[in-house]
Amino acid sequence: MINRKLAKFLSLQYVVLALILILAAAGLLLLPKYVKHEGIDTKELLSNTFSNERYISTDELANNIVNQDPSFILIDVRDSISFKKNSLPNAINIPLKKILNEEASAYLDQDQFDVVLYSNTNFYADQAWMLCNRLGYKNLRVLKGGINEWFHTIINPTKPTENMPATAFELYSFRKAASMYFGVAYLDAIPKKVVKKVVRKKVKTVKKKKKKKPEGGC
Amino acid sequence: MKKFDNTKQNRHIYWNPYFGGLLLGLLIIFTFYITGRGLGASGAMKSSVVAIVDTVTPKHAENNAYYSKFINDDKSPLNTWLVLEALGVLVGAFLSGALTGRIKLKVQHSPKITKKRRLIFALIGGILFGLGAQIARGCTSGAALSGAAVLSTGGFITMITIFGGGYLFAYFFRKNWI
Amino acid sequence: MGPLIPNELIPYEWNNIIALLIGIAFGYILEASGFSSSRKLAGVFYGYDFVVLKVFFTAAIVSIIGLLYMDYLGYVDIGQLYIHPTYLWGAIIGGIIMGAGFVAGGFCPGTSLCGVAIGKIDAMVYVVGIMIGVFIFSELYTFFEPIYNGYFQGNITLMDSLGVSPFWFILFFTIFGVVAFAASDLVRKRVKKVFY
Amino acid sequence: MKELEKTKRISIAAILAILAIVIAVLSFKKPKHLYAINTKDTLEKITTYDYFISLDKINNPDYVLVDLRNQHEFDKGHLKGAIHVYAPEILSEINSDILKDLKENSKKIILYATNPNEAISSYMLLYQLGYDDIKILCVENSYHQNKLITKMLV
Repeated sequence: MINRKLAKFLSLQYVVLALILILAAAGLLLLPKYVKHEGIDTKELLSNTFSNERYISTDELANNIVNQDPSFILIDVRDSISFKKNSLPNAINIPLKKILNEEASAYLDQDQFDVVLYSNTNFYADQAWMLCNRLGYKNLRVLKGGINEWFHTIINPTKPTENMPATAFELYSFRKAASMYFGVAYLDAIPKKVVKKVVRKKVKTVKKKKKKKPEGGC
Repeated sequence: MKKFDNTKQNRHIYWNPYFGGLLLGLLIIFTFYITGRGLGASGAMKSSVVAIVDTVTPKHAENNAYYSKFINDDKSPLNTWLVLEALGVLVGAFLSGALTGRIKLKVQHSPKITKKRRLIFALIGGILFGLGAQIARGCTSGAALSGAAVLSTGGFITMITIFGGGYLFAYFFRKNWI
Repeated sequence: MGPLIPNELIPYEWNNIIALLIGIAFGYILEASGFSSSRKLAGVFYGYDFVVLKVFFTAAIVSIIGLLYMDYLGYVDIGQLYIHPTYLWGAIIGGIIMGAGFVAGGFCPGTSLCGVAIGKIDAMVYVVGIMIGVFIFSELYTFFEPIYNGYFQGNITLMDSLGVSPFWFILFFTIFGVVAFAASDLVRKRVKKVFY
Repeated sequence: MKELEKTKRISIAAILAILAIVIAVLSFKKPKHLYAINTKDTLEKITTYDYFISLDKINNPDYVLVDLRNQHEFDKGHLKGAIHVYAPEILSEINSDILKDLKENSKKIILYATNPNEAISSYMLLYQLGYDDIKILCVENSYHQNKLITKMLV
């Protein structure tokens, strides 16, 4: 007698277990469909966009170049013609159209170097920055004002008038020294021994190991 | 249910298979979640064979197309994920066997056949399985189970053909089991 | 977050330790479910003990459902996981040979390791057999190479080859599994009892 | 088959599993703002499609001017009929509702800030969120004795 009752109870339990399993599988069907989006969350992108360490000022960049700081790469997002005309020393040219290509990602998607994007103003550089940031590339920065700003401030800095504060004078002298470093000759400068312009050796970018694809198999 | 007479021999009580299956399923999910790959077993045997051949005749291992795939000078062939996992399987099985008192050096065979015949068929089965596992690039736990977990077509084909093949040849080996 | 180690959320050095831990859990579950006894394993082919079918099917169903839920909720990205590659004839011919090996020897590599761990000499012989099989394959590799590398269709999933949505597939697969479990109990009642 | 009779553990495990699934699904909030277009298409579109609009073409009933500057600048002076959406809070509740119903009754959104360089990042964000009918006013805003002067850029 007990065996039959036990067997009936057991089969009831197994029916319940089977139902739980089918319910879990069917539950998948009831979930509302939504397209999984590519890239980091929009809120995060927004906060990155308006965070202050997104831009790098021309003075800061000039300071880095003068001190031969090797930890960053300059990437010009303009097309190759304007890149050949004039660009920053040791810059790499990745036109905006090719920013998402495979070989471009070797330079952008790595965390050994800081990446400084620039274009004439920071218009196209911002576009490149937004796309790369959405894909989760790390430590990208945009040169504030781009090449135009670079010329206005570093290559021929505006002479501060007398009533400007002392800091403007210090800034001006720094900028003048920087421009001399970049080969701008000044008439009134006493011709002291011209510092041999040390051209920074080409930055050998260590390609980041490909994101580790899970090797598997048995 | 007739009471078994040889309770001592049959005292080991196993888990409910559905409980074992559920835990195995969760383990596969956990493995994929952490390492991005599934389980495996025959890969460990492959690595050990490669290691043996590499130590015994390194020259031969170098120019054989198959061995050279798994030999790289900085790491010994035994230093792969699967070999460690296989060691874990040995430890885990020993643990479970010890807890339920199943550790005993013996040959398990059907009363109708001799121990020698059982060992011979185990060897033949092993050779066949080793060969098949290399051709299909995976065994039941590597290709079939882990492949099925991510709905890979190859995984399902392997699972179907393993059990299909088994049922196909079951008639020929029935003397060993029933 | 997706697979943690490939996404560098867990440093790569942990890979080996995790392999060991997973192996221990895998071995424990297999052995506790009775997969270390070859006669219990062979039962699936002769109908007296369907433990292999039950554990195997439940594990497959639970893992598919689990991964699909986690993929939906964003915890794991199935696209980054290792999908077993599909070599059509390699899988078919290899599968049939493995099936024969399974029914002849009563073990598969994972379960044979469990058998070795608890002292089964036939399991040890089986593992030696597997090694010999691998050795034969490697020596005759040039002969097996066309099947081994041929008919490669990429790491495709059932969605690509059958064009069915994964949710519908897993529902049918689950129902098929439950029916198989019920059928296996009926078959076991009718088949001659085997004590082991 | 004595192991089939031991169902205590499997029942508990099954109930725990189904509970875990139910809790995970209920606690899951679909992310509110989803990208509507992936990065490759965005790049293709922005390098070909012209997103500028000049000052004289904006007197059209279904063009809506959106000022991205902060509240203070907006109060000091803004273009006629412009609504104020501060750029860093573009995804906030109110702003996304405003933009959503602008999009519903198919209004063309024209963004402007002190200069196009400021507006480009908001433009990129909104464009990728699916607001494809959107343009940037290429204009330079400056103040002379706090009266707004908008200078047309070429």
